[in-house]
Amino acid sequence: MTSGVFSAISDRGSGVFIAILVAAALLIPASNLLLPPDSALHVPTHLVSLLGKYLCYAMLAVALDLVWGYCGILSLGHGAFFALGGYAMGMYLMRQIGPRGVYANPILPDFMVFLNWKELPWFWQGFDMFPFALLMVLVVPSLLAFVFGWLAFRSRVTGVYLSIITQAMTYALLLAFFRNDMGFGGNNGLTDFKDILGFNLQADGTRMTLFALTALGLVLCYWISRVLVTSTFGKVLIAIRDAESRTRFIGYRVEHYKLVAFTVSAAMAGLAGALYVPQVGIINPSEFAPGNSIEAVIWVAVGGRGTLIGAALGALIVNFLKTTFTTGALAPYWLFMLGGLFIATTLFLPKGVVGGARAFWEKRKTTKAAAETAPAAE
Amino acid sequence: MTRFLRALLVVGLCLGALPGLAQDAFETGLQRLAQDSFGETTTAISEIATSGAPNAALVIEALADGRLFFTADKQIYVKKPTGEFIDARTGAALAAEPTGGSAVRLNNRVRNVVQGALGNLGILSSDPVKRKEAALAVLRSKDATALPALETAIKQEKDRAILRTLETARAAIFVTKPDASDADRLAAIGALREVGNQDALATLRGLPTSVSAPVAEAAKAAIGGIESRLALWEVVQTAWYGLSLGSVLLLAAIGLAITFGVMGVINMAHGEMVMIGAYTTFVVQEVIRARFPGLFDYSLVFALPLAFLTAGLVGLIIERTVIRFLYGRPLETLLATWGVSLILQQAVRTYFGPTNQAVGAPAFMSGLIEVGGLSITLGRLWIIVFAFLAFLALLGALRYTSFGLQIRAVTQNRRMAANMGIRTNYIDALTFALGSGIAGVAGVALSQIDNVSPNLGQSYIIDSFMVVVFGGVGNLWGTLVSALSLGIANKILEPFAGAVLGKILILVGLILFVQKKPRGLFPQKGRGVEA
Amino acid sequence: QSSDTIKIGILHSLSGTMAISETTLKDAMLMLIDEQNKKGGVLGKKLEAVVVDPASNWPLFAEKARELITQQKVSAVFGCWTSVSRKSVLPVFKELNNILFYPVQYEGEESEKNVFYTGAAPNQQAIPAVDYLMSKDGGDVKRWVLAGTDYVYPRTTNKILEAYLLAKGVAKDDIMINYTPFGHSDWQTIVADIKKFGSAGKKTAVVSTINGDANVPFYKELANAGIKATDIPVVAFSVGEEELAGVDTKNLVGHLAAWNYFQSVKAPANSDFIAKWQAFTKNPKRVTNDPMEAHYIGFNMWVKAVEKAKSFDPEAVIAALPGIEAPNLTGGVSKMLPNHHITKPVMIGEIRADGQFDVVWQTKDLVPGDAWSDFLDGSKDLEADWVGKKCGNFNTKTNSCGG
Amino acid sequence: MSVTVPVSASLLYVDGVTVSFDGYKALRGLSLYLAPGEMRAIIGPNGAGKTTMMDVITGKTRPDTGDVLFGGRHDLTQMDEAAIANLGIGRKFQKPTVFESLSVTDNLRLALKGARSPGSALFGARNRITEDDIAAILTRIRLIDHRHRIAGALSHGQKQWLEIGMLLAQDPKLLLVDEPVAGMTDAETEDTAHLLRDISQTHSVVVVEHDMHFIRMLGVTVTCLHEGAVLAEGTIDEVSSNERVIEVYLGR
Amino acid sequence: MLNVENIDLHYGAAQALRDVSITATPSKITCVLGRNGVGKTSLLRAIVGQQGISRGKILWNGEDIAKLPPYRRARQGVAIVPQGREIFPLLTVKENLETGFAGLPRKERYIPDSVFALFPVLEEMLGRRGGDLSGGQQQQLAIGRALVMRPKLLVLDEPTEGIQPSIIKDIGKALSFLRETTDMAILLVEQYFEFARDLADTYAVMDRGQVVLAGTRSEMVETDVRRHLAV
Ligand SMILES: Nc1ncnc2c1ncn2[C@@H]1O[C@H](COP(=O)(O)OP(=O)(O)OP(=O)(O)O)[C@@H](O)[C@H]1O
Ligand SMILES: Nc1ncnc2c1ncn2[C@@H]1O[C@H](COP(=O)(O)OP(=O)(O)OP(=O)(O)O)[C@@H](O)[C@H]1O
Ligand SMILES: NC(N)=O
Ligand SMILES: [Mg+2]
Ligand SMILES: [Mg+2]
Repeated sequence: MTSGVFSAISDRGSGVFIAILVAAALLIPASNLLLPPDSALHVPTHLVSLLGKYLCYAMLAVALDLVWGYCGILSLGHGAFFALGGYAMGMYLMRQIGPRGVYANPILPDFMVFLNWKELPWFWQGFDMFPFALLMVLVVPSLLAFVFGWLAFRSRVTGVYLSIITQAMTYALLLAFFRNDMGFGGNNGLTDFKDILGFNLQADGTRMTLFALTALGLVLCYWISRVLVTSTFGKVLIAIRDAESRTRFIGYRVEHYKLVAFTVSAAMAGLAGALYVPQVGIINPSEFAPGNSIEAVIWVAVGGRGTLIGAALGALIVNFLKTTFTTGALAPYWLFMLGGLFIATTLFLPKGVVGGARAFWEKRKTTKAAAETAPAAE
Repeated sequence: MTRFLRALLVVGLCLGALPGLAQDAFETGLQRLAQDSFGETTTAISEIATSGAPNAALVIEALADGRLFFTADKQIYVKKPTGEFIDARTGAALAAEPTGGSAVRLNNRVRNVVQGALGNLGILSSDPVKRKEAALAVLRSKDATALPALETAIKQEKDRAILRTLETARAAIFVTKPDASDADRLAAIGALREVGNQDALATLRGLPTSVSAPVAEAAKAAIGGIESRLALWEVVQTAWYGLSLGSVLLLAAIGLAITFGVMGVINMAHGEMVMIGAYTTFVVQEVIRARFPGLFDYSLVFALPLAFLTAGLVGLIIERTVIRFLYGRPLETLLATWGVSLILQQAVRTYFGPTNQAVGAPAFMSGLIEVGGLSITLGRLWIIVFAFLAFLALLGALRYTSFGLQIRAVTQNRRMAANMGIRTNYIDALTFALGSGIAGVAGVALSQIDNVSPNLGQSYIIDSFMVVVFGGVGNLWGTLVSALSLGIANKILEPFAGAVLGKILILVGLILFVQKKPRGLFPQKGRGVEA
Repeated sequence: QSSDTIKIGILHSLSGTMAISETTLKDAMLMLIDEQNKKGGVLGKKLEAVVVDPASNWPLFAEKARELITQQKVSAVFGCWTSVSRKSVLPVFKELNNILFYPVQYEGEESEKNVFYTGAAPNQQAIPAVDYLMSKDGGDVKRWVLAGTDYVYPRTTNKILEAYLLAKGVAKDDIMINYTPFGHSDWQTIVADIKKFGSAGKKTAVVSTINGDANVPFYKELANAGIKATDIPVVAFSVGEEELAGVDTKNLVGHLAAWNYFQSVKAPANSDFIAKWQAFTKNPKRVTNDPMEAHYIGFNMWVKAVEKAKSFDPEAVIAALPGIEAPNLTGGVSKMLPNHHITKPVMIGEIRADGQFDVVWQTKDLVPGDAWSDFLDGSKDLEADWVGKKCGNFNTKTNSCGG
Repeated sequence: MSVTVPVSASLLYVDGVTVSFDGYKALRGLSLYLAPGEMRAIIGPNGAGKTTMMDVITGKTRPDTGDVLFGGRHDLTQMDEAAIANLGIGRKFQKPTVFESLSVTDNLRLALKGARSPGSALFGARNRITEDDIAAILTRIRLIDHRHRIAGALSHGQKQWLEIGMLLAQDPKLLLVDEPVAGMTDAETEDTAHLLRDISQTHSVVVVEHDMHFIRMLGVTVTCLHEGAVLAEGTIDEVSSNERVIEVYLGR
Repeated sequence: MLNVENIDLHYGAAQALRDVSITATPSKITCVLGRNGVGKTSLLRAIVGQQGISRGKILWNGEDIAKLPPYRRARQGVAIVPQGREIFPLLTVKENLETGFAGLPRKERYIPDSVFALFPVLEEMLGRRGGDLSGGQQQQLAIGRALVMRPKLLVLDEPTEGIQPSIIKDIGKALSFLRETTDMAILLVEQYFEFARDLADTYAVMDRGQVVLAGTRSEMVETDVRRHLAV
């Protein structure tokens, strides 16, 4: 068995996937910035921001697939980690506005001024520094995941019970962040950002950089996930998924494995959220909505649970269709199409797009092999 | 005209005296109504009410119902509930509706005065229903001019309940009347203390500040007494609210306890089944309104079976076309039923429109009864009763029928069940239809207290899952206990934490509770579960 | 895209939680555009509506706004309902320099170059409503319940109202503030609390900034608990004809709403509009409401501004809009102010048994919308003027323009 | 049976263990002492509590009363399943349970002795296990030709063997083997007996079976449980001629 | 009378049965022997309908039941005692037994006394959850459950697995008793050679998905059979 940091992505699927993403990270911004707008190869800015957004969702999907696809943890609250990462980034961007806010307060964000806050709450301290904010992007979601997971896995909360409490978690956070008193801008959230690290967020150059970073971020998340799942660690995760108590009886500390996977996954979701916010321009509590987390689960299912690439692909497909369907004459009927797609996927591609494709190839391979060799029955 | 004089007039009216003066006041009153000014209308009502004119009651009733009209040339006429028009002044029937008439408008201030006037006029009516209403109207308006009539009425009244209301009304008037004597006041305070409810408290608090010390003392004591009594009742009231909220949660969740709890389908379309039930109610009411208006009060009786059948049929179709391919792959049912839910929502939105639909409450479900210091709204009471009936019916069906046994056998081991001769297809379809049908029935009840809109289902789905899971998947009693305890916990927290924080606390509490009981309140036990 | 059509973006949710309110606005816009085309279009060009569905999803609003402007190349967008959706598209409109007409009453505290606010600012709805209730006609209210959904619009509105009431001499004890989550559906406790609060012997009223979905159960509970408008009137800022269509109004007669338009107002323009609307939707019972009127005004203002600028170029139209006047549906003429808000009449309506409103009070003149509330510390010195000062938040104390 | 055995002398010391489920007493003061290196056969009627006893030893079930000590000092009643497994107690379940979606090889890979922390599974030694390391076991359990198959696709008997293989891979100090030859042919049964005898040279073993031929082949002390307690103990001949054992277990 | 004629069975691409034929006659016990993984269970699955066949016929009293859904086969009198017991874990013992009523006419919906006579432990444990029983108790329950169906064809997949010796003897007696007193056809898959040999009227030995030996008990040569069972 080969294993290790590089061999994890040495298979053909990973190679193609990473190559496409790296190429996208380089070529798309280049074409946008260097080619004239009327060139056939020019990728317009709005398309790039759209793709950037999809890629963030794809990161979230990969993170979710890591815990759901390989470890059987159906998290219905992954949107919370995404949103927390987003808020951490949003707070940084908010602080960057400085005195350029409508009330021209050098310290306080606008919403605090107009709700009569006198000083910056303690939890906003430090977010004016990018490295700190970046750290928080990873630390806050993974800390929450760690504490939550530590409690839940130690108590052996599994299956739907775990799903429901993750949902309760994101729902509680939704309600909490809605409250203006929390100090995160209530339901309007954080918005009206100006720049990041001194670069104007609206400038094409910044957008392209963000896009490229997102594509590379997805590569990174994919890579990390692959390392996790192709090592024996991943086998243990699958063993846990199949027969949790059996895994304990051969000496594995199930809760530790789950905790590692869950925490890493939350950090990746947080990173996705952080990349999402500057590209979308707003972060608000609706990102905590349970429906969002369920949607993320659905991306994974559409693409193919337990395939990582499938999860990413699922996020891209579903969101691309959503974008397409919601414009024009069909706009009032797009839910029919999306709903139909979900049903069709489960019925005709039970393992999702990637799982289905794999099964197809395998079947072709084995029928060929079976045709050539003697009976399979021993 | 001073109040005293007006009071006198009422007495006169009762004695049938001073007819000439009365007709004058009536005339001026009517003229005022044509001015289309709230201030003038208010004055006019007093004038008309006290005029003693034979048409006075008719005119004021018409005004209250918005059936009194005036024209530009100051003709005032009444539209009778039967549809004919009569001249307000003479009472003569009109051949046709005068042209250019517009209704005399009301606002809340006018409505208050109208109410008082109607009370004064109706308090001596021979119809006990009218008398009761009038007595309540006087109690509300606390109009001192009604006092003489009130006294007369109290002397004559035979019906004990009405008498009580009349006496309370008199007490209320004495408490608020600026020039009442101390003796009257003290007696009144005593009477109100007896009554001891929120309204009595409000009346007592409205005591003028200028009263003498002993009266103020007595009032203070009475207020204190009522307050402590009400504080006690408040505990009961909170429990009642909790029970009521719990029964709503139970209703919403109970169908899911079948499709998810028993069958294991992560049924994201459950909420839409509830919605279908609610829309069935709406359609039934529309048909009844249009075709058989007399049956309106029975609309829910028709809606119940229809909602069960409609939602059940939709459930059946979903099961036959989608779910049946997914047994043994529970997680994928999430994806498929999510798709189903999107389609159903949008289908309803496309067909009925995106806005709320009005579903009315039948008479037996509207209103409020007071039991001690506890106010019970009838609508909620029925929902509680209904939730429990539905629960018991379902429990019985699952526990004590062979259908129930077959459902459980199929869901525990579908393959083996088939080998035992159980028609698994048939059972699956019926079970899903049953769960969906029950959800539809819940929709009928929920249409009484919530929006009937395409979003209805979405607002219950999360709560429903929480209830079922918190109770322990697959245990109906768990669903019951969990719904009620979530309802009551919510209502205990709400008063001091607020609705938002209360809900957050419930969610956090739930998360922590599951650490202690990782398989819900009533976990399924035994070797079979862990394997 | 043929050069003789001009595209107009319609950015209203057709699915999700907000579809309930916004779908109507999409239809209203389609009708207005249709009408305009029948009149020959604008500057000789036909208008073409581009409908998108942002699905009550705030980031999707931003995405769709960008798509409308860059891909569809629309000349203006009519859209949004919630403030957060507006906030999420703001950066897009600023970046791409296009126009958004926003038709819903909101909390104020904003004035952007690219946005034209045709709904009410708090001074055009909340304050007059409270004034009315304090008057003799309104019932001489002395005690106040400010009940709202827990989000920015109610929070801000209530903050403004609280400051206003205190300034009017109302005691702090006579104000009760209550917030509920979105979609709150169990109102038993709160209705009981209101009843209790109202039994202190002083006339009490409820000022409701409860949001859409939660209203129906709220009113159903009010009716169940037997609270009549004559006891404790409720004045709402988000309940119009459309919302009432979903409630049995028999028991709600006399409760109030404050708007700048009611369907029941008798004016020729209004009758005409209602007739067209019912014909357009092929539904003789279809109601109109305030945000529809706001779109009506906004759209006509845009047409006039285009004609004045002789161009569809957003920059030119933005410059042309302030000062443009357009008739509203209640007999007056509204004017676009330099702060990008408009003048509107304020009306108080009482609910009738048929689900319509009876206007019981209205301002004599049109009230100019105020972007920055005079009752909040942070904003009382701010002023918006896109004509002279070219600034949305000019501080009159420091004489400088904010960011 | 009232032999007093010094705690420290026994590898496994089960004393006075009682377990009840909803009032039903599955074990009633069961005592069992196993010397280091000993192999013990356990028989007893269906429902006597044999599997429950293994559940108690491996931490799956907490006893109501009684002591369970391992190696004279580890109190197994206070430890969880993983900790007990890591002490060196391995188990084959009565109903074969393998990781159905992993390959036969991977099932063995996970079972193989060694560090079990997430770190080791991620970057550590566990990733350097090669197929050759487990080939011997695969051959021994005759699944070498099936090594790439998904364990879920094995027949019932093949799964039994795989579980035995996993137990071998674990190389525990004490093996608890619950009905290893159920569903095996006579030849396989014989083979399994050989296998266990080999293992018992270096390991302690507790084996539960109903197959008396098999028990006889093992040739070790036999304990017969009945209604949650020890009914008889001794050589196979002693036990199988015990009247009570014949009455409740063997039949006439 | 059961006639399985030339069936093939596949799991995906892998073939588990090839050209298998076997018969089971009323009042006779037919025994199938074979090593692990040779396809015994697969054959039974095909008969009761748990697994579809890709070729051949399954004739039950002359009718081809190969396309019938499992519940129809059950209602025609085919009952199985599966390998691995497949007890309904959360139903009580009584309820487990009662699942056998599904295909019975109303008047036959009771549990025959013979079930309790054969397995007294079941009567003691009527109220317990099936899943809580010990392995051997579950095996007894599985047999009892099949008998409740009043089968005409009883298919047993290693029914002695995990059962204490005395009860194995009882099961043997019970099967002989059923053979003698009813016209039930019994198809028994067994590893336990002596048990099978003592019971079987006819037998078949399988290897690698095929029937390699078949015949009546008198024709059976132990060494031939044992050769196929050897490792
Ligand atoms: N979780 C449980 N709940 C209820 N009863 C249980 C539970 N676990 C075991 N039992 C009961 O305890 C008794 C002992 O069961 P156990 O499985 O230990 O028997 P066994 O000796 O292994 O039998 P077999 O030889 O049949 O496998 C049985 O009667 C069983 O029904
Ligand atoms: N669900 C399945 N998917 C794929 N292959 C399977 C499946 N079930 C069994 N097989 C394979 O089919 C062949 C026959 O299996 P079967 O279960 O019929 O054997 P058996 O003779 O009953 O063996 P045992 O004595 O171990 O029970 C085996 O090679 C097995 O690995
Ligand atoms: N602007 C509003 N009503 O959210
Ligand atoms: Mg056992
Ligand atoms: Mg088998």
